[in-house]
Amino acid sequence: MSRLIELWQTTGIMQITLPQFSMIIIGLLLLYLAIKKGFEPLLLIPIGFGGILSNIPGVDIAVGDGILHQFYVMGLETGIFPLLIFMGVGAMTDFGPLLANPKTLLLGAAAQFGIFSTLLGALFLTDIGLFDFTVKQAAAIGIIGGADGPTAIYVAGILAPEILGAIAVAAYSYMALVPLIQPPIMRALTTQAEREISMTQLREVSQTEKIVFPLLLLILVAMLVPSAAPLLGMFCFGNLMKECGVVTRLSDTAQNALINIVTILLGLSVGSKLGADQFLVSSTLGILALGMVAFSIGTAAGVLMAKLMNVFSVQKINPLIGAAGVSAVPMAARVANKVGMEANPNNFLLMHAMGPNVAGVIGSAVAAGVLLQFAG
Amino acid sequence: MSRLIELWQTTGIMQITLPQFSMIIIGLLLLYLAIKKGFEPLLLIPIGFGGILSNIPGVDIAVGDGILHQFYVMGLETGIFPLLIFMGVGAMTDFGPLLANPKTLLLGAAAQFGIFSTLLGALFLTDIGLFDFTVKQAAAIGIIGGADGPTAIYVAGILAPEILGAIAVAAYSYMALVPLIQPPIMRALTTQAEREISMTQLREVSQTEKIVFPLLLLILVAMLVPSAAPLLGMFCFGNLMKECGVVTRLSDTAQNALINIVTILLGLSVGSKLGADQFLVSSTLGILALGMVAFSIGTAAGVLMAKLMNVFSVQKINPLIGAAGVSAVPMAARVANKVGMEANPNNFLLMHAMGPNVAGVIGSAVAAGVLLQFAG
Amino acid sequence: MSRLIELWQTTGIMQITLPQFSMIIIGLLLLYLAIKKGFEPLLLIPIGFGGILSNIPGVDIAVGDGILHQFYVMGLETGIFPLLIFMGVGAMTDFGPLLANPKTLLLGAAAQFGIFSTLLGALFLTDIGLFDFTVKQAAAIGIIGGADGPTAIYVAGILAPEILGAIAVAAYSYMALVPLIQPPIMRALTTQAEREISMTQLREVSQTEKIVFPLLLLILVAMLVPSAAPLLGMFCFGNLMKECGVVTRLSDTAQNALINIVTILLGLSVGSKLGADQFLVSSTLGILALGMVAFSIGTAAGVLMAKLMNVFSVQKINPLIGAAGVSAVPMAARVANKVGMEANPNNFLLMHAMGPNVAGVIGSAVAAGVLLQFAG
Amino acid sequence: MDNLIDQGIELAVFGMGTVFVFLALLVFATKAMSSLILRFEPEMSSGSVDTVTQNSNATDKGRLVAIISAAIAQHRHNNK
Amino acid sequence: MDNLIDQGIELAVFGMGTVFVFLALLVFATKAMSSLILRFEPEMSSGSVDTVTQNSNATDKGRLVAIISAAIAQHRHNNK
Amino acid sequence: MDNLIDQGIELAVFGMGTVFVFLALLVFATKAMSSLILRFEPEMSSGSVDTVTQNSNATDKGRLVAIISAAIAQHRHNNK
Ligand code: NA
Ligand code: NA
Ligand code: NA
Repeated sequence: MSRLIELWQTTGIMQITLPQFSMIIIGLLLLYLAIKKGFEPLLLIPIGFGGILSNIPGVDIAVGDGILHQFYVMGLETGIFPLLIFMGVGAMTDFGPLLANPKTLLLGAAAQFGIFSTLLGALFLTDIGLFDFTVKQAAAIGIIGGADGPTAIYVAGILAPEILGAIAVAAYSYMALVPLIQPPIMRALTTQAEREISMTQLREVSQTEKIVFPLLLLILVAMLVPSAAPLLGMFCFGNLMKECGVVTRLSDTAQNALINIVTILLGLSVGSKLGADQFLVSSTLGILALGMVAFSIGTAAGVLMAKLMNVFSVQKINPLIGAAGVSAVPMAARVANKVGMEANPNNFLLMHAMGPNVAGVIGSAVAAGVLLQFAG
Repeated sequence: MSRLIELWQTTGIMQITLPQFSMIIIGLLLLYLAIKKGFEPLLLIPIGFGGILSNIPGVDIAVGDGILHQFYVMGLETGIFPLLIFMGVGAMTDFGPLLANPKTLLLGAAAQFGIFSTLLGALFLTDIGLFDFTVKQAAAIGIIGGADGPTAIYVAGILAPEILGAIAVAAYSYMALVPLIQPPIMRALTTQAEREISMTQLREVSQTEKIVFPLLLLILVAMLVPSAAPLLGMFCFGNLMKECGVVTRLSDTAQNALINIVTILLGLSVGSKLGADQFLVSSTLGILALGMVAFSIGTAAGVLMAKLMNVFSVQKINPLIGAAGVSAVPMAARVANKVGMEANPNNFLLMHAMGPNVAGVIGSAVAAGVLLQFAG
Repeated sequence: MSRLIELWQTTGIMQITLPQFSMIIIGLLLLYLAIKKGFEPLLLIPIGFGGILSNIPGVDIAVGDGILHQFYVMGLETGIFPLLIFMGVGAMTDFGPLLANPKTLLLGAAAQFGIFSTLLGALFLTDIGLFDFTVKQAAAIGIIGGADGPTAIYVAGILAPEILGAIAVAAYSYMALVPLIQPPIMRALTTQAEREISMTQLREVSQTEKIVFPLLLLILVAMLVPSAAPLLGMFCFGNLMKECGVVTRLSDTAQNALINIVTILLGLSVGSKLGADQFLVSSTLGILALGMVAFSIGTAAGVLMAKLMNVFSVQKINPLIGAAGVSAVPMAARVANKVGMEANPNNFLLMHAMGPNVAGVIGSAVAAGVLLQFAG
Repeated sequence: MDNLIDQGIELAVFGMGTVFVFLALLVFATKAMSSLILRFEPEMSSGSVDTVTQNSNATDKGRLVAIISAAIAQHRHNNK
Repeated sequence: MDNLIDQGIELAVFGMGTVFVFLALLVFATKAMSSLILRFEPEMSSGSVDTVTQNSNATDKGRLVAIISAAIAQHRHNNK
Repeated sequence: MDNLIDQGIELAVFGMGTVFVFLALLVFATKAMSSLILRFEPEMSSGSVDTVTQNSNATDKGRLVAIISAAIAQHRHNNK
């Protein structure tokens, strides 16, 4: 009988704490959003499920010898998982629209203003005593504004692993919410006439340009921002494998089997940081709020930059595509297209928005390099 | 000349021991059974080949810095390989037949009686002095009766890695022998009339039920048997990826590239435990004998449980499908179907037997959790 | 302002050294040769790109916690990457032509003379004071003559990791240059009449022979040269998976997803050894020169062996196929075919040359085993 | 040694008990879940296949379409 | 604490500056590259697709052909 | 230093010898194996392809059939 009581005490019912229970509910909510609402399911399903596993009491899953903790040590502490995903993303990226209209790179620069203003915001909230973020944490929070999952996870894994869970959840949730967050800002900052601007069709880009571009980008990174070289190096490597056309085998694998395997393991590893004691702290609320601010400011900065460029340029660009500079590939580009078509049903902005969209990936990786160099 | 003698002494001929030679023959036999007789080739080819490699004298393959030992340390000591395979199996499992007829879950419970009676048997043989098994070893031997490879390897890797090789060989061999082991027991315990019972067609199950079921199972595991959560968690995660329909990429990879890679590495790792000094011990014979007992008792318990359920239930079930409760997916379900058609050629039991078949996977994972909790 | 100077000093422009700059140019050259000239792109693109990454100043990529160094530690220090690639190559190899004409195995033996004469050459250059190679380094350099990438990388990784970069670059470059290196040697050593020898069509080989051969080879390796068992064991395992026909899933994965993933990681790992301080040393020039010698002597030895065999044998073989004994699968076999067709346009040597071609893989793996045993 | 057998019996009883209790509870939970879902989504089962198809990832579609296109092209080529 | 804000402002100014300078330089570098390439390879863009196809790896081709052959065989079988 | 050369010569002689002995033995072993197999299974070579096909894994078949079905469906759709 005493053994029966002992048995009963090993059950989860007897051991679970309220915070763990709440986190399981949050995990289920993430799964619901991913499955029923289409919120970045490729990441949020592994993250949400991993989050549930991490809050099961009485068994080591996200700590000690637990499998999720092993995945975390193997791939997030080392940076291997986000870098391999970035390689795969590189192998899926088409720089064609960017090469056809290189000045849209500046839109991808402007949108990174969301990163740095959020960093400042986090430090301001600390200054007024509302939260207690270090510079490293503030930098990791700012990178949410890069709207780029692997970059955010890579930076947070190095600078502030203790808030990695909240940062990843914020980054992927807001990427999924881009169609809700961006349009009001875009409409508020543009006139009907601006939204109606139609852009000339992009020129075709040669294969040689596409092959040389990742190498050019790599050399420029090596010369100017070496601290961004791990991220952008793997990205350019993936892109070169795709564009060179002679290693189809490797490019296919980087885009499929390899990125899928790593996505599963990365998602579960991130989930291992959703333990109640780490996630259910007041700073998580601050991170979620600041992440939203970061997306909004990035969107606004992209749009305003496009308007500024139109002041100096003869060939006008539709300022809506500036919003795509935050990255959130390809969602933000689709949003730009959709808002553009509301203003002028014949205005196809999608390909034009893909330029700033991938420029935003480069921009936030450069920003990540600077943060790793000076806040790290 | 003295160097020539030295060279000659580095050859395998000069160094091989009789036990090593015997193990190489056993490895070749496993390969023969796998290739020519179709004995679980996906596992027994890597295991058998790994077993041969492990018994080559004069070179470190399964020990020290040898590659098979590295695979073993990487994937079996950590539990990563069996858990990833379990995730892939989850992504291949269809809970539809089980959801259409949930009470067949009880058949999957009954068949686990094979596990616990074998555990007792191993301790009894120790008590009478025939063998010398610890409680941990007895538990690991019992789990052979779960008829589920990754579960057996996971449990043995934690509780009794020194007998992992024998346990894995027994588990996969008897799974392959299910068409020989089960039918006599099934016929002995049922009447012709019982074997002729035909069952009504299963209702169709909605996608929502299939999505919610792995989550329901996970929550129940978390609340009642948290020690089974690593196994069943990964299993449910794989199943959720498959059923949710929004991460086809990940589900495909979990079912193909990932599970295949891990199967190769796991098989070779298990083979690394077939070194002559570990495998050619008397306890191996005990393990093989007890494994056979475990399968037989599990089969009998499943059939008898079905008969017991028919006493209390109006809607009769064919007791043959109880035998499928041992797992050995999908072999045991096919055997139930085949024996059923012998009795009544129009009696299609396959889909009905799939319910207890996957229930047996859940049942033995729960049993594994209890053993890890109390014998670990 | 002082911070601006500090920022400027973190740029690559300020930190790069001339050797690093040169290595980046060499990396770009390797990429150019791989992409535009078709030089073994599957390996030289990852190696060349990895080489560029390794010479970016001011950031740890190929050292410390850098990702390429982690890949190196994970896969090259352990030998796991080359062995997994060898398994995949085994799963792609067809021993049919060899089984139809087993005496061509001797051509694969003769061509390994390139390995051992180069070893001697390296020690001679040390003896006369031109270079300073140890026996281990000489052995690793010799293995370039095996014309087999994974074997060379595996041996160099164990015996002389400090020159692994140069060895890998030499091995893959000369494999790509086989169509330029071999034909003059082949023509110089054969008469027109010899080159015109046409060979009878090969008999069909049964599936059973193809299944038994890898096991026979494994047993012979185990008995005679156990130190070659890790290499040839993994190779035979891959081949058995392919030929047995019952594990198509595993064989497909070994030939595709798995070998592609490992190729990417292995290439980047090798690239991590192209750091300027390791690569831009005088011994690299010696290694490149000796590697060329190794290929040439191996080619000559193969051709001469074929001529010798014709002295004793009634059924003449075309001595051109002896050149395929160096391996460089399947390039050397194609070269033999091409040179043969120049002499006699109706003379199809391709399938006949595949026998010595794969024999060369076995031969250099055996040679590797001897070197690891006695120089290791 | 009897201690060993005692330990084994205890393990067997608790283990088998846990397995049965767990799966019996799962029977009830599953039945409850199914009846809840079928009450609120009676039409679900028929539409399920379409949902999956529509949700299938864009990249997967791209790959499939590429294979299919190649298959068709090859097919036409062969049938010329 | 003001120190924290100062540090943040410095980081923000340098960071945003670096991002802008980098991407502005990339604009120029990209334009220069494109004009160089288009000068020396004016016909490239049209031929690019073929190049890729020709270069596609033999093994990949083999696999594709196998799938296609199977598809066609199955197709014929089904249409009998 | 001559010691180095001596070591090298020894390594070369033993190495090359081992390679030759090994592959020569493999020639004999292979011939013996083939003649044994061909004596006991003279009809094997013709049937080999079928065996492989039959043995191909059920899951692989399932995947292939899925791809094929999709290809055919798409094909019909396109030909409408
Ligand atoms: Na971005
Ligand atoms: Na079971
Ligand atoms: Na060779």
